[in-house]
Amino acid sequence: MNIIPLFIAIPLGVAFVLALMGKAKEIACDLVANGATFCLTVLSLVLLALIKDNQVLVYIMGKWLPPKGINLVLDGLSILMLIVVNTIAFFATLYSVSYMKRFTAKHRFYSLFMLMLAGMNGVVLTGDFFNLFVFLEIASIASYALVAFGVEAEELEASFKYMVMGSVASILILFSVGLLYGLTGSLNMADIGSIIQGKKNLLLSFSLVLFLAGFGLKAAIIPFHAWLPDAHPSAPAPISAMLSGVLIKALGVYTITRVFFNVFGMTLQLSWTLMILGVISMIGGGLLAIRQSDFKRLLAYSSISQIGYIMIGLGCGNYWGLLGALFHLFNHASFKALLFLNSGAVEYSTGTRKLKEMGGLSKVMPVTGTTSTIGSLSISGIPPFNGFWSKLFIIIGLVQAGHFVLTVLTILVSVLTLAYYLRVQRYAFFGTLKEKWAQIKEVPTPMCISMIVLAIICIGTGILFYPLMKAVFEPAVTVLQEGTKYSALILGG
Amino acid sequence: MVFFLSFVIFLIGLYCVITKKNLLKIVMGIVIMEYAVNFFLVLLGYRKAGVAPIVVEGARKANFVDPLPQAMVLTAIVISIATLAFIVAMCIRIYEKYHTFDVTEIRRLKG
Amino acid sequence: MSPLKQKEKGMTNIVKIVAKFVSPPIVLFGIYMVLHGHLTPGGGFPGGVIVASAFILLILAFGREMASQKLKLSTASTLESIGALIFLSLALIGIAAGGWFFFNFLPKGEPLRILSAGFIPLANIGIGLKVSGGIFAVFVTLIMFRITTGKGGR
Amino acid sequence: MWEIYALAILMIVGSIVAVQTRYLLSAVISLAVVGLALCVAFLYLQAPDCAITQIVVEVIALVILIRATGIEKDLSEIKGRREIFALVSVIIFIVVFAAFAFRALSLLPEFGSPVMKVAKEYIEKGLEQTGSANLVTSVLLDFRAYDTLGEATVLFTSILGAIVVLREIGRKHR
Repeated sequence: MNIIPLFIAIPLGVAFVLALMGKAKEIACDLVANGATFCLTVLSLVLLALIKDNQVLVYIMGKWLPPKGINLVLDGLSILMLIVVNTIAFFATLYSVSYMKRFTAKHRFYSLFMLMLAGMNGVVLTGDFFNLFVFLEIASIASYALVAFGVEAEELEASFKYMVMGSVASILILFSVGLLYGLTGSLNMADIGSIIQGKKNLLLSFSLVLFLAGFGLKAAIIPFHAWLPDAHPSAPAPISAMLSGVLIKALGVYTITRVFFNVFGMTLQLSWTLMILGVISMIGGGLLAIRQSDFKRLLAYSSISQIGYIMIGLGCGNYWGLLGALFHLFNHASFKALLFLNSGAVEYSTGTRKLKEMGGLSKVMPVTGTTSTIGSLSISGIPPFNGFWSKLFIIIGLVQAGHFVLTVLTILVSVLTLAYYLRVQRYAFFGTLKEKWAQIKEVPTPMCISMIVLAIICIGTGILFYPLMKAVFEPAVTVLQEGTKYSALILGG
Repeated sequence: MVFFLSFVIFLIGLYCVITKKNLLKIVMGIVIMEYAVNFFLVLLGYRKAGVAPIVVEGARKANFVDPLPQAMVLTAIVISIATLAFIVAMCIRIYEKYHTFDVTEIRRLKG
Repeated sequence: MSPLKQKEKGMTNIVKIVAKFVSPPIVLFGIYMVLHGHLTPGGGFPGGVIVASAFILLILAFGREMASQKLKLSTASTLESIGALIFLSLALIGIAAGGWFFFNFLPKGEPLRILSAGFIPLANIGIGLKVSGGIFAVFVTLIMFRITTGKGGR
Repeated sequence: MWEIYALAILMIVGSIVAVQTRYLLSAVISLAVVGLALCVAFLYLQAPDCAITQIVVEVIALVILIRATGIEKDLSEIKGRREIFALVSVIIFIVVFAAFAFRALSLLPEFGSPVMKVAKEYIEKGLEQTGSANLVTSVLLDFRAYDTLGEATVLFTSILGAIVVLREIGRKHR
């Protein structure tokens, strides 16, 4: 039981210590940060092994029973998110060992990274609305600082834009939490869920609208997406991987899922809202991505498009739709992190992000070239890779629910995705090698290792999707399908 | 009704963030929104003829106002000053790079 | 003309002397507020800010020179980290002593005395240290930053 | 409770001035007026802890903001190109939002009689269970101490962020 608070305590403690390590050698900071993220990854896998039969663990802080105190909730969905967050974080820190050598103040970088990780773990685990807000702010503020880490003009501009929109989102969320407190007199999610169950009034819809706007801004669904294509490319590559792969999901998609499914309960209007927002994001993100000439910017727009897939799956609401959405969430974290790390590797070696200036890079950078091909094929949904299965599940879900127009659109956008990733491959990695890139070398070993392992994850989850589905995703889907039974489960035990 | 007045302050802040072109004005809009939310939360906890939730010698039980929103507001105030300090640092750095606070001139990124 | 834009030397003698006399009581008041957080309004956060504001007053009066020589940024951020670690370790001791994160492991004591309320006074001290260090650090960072190429700054 | 209404109206006026004035320094000063009115309102609403924190934070915020406005020599606001269409659509959006909010907020429990589902227990048993006479502190540092850890971390994060953003050299090689 006492493992659960360690997910917050370890990164926080490490962050506070790392901030003091200004005079220590760089290698010491590397070791401490990598050790911490490795521990967290192992711990999240241990938790997966410990919990059987859709068990829900409730950890009460300071021995105060909810709703008096704050509780942490560990169910299938939280474990899934913990595994995603901490695994990607480990590969990002491993990658940073070499990549961040070009920046100053590495210990502060790791410290901010750990704070962001602590914030995300806190958001994923908490069962209390105000606590959700507080940890959301930790993760967001750390990410604003990390986007601006290079302190170049463009990075600052992107970070400022991100920060303004992020702050507005946080304030909207806080206002909505206040509304719920005024209505129910409680802050605990399960308690609020049990009080408002079955009720319908304008105040609840108002609070839902505020939550949707706030979390939608964090998740960059399309009417709220303006910050993402600037912020994600501007950050250092490991941070781009974290932001696109994990942060928008932990802060946006997970929170929307938790609040809508488990606290308010899904209704027909809500599921249509999610699906419409999803379709707009999916198509809009795809169409914007195909016109980009900057490698990282293209990846950022493609993130918006893929988040659209997840929202459609969630809105669809039946077993296959939810399974597909959660599987796609996991897969997108793996291949988008991989692709951003690839783009970072290309930038590390060549110093450019323009697709037209590259060409034939897989001859001089074989590891980067191969892994990026695997990532591109996965994200476009080519059969043996993991992206295929999750898109297939979403499509099965849509067909079962009878949304044929949406099915066709989903398949078309999948083709569009293939098109722009083929374009990336053709411009950057295949074709003739330009003369000025003849001398460059493959990136250092730690960067290679993290890219290779992520590529193996992409293939592995594609082949072994069935056991994974049973072990990891089915408990999570059960949590969502049970919906507002969440309250009874938590307050009961 | 007084709840709505606090929401009006919130909307003024939102208007400022959306329409103004000066970085510091945008920052001020965010600060105004934070004030409004804090005001709203404390209003939620007020009780008619209530007293501050501090036990003094002699009167152990009294008509206390709700302490929970006050604790929330304390946290929210700290978060707002933290955000403000960071965002001002960012503004100063942007000024150093662009020599202006005008948003319309701070546009090196496309889109 | 804002006082921050004065040259390195700071303000006039009158301000300097007044600041010198006023700042110790301010620090004292801040410490009082931190220690009585569980009995009276106030607590770790406002107390910490008040302590920090005393030093900020000194810097405003004496100028940047003072900030770079006597009141160092590194000390402030060290204090901040230590305060945060105190608070976190209180939470972790809770696991060891009572089995739960943030378990209030100390005896509650007699109400309305200064030594009561378990670990709350200790937590207040930790937060006070953290906040005073942090607010002072961010202030020093903001005023020490000079815009090298801009028309303002120096 | 006419004082609360008066203070709320003062805050509205102050924030309108802060938003609309052309001079940055006057905007900062009117923002400080709003903060001060908020502090007095906290006192009337029986929230002394919040009032103390608000006033000290207000002072620091004022110093920080004046530091930022002090850079710009000509304090006049840059005249934005008036996109009438955008302005009108923003105003329509805000009016619709306000109307929605007005109807929704009237469904809250009446001002002065909160639900206090959880708070009842804090008030009745807070002193015995935590030993702290100040119930706000008992909530902040015992019942919900985990939130306070988060709050302290937010402050830590943003200060670290400010130090990072203001460091002179970001990248080693050009």
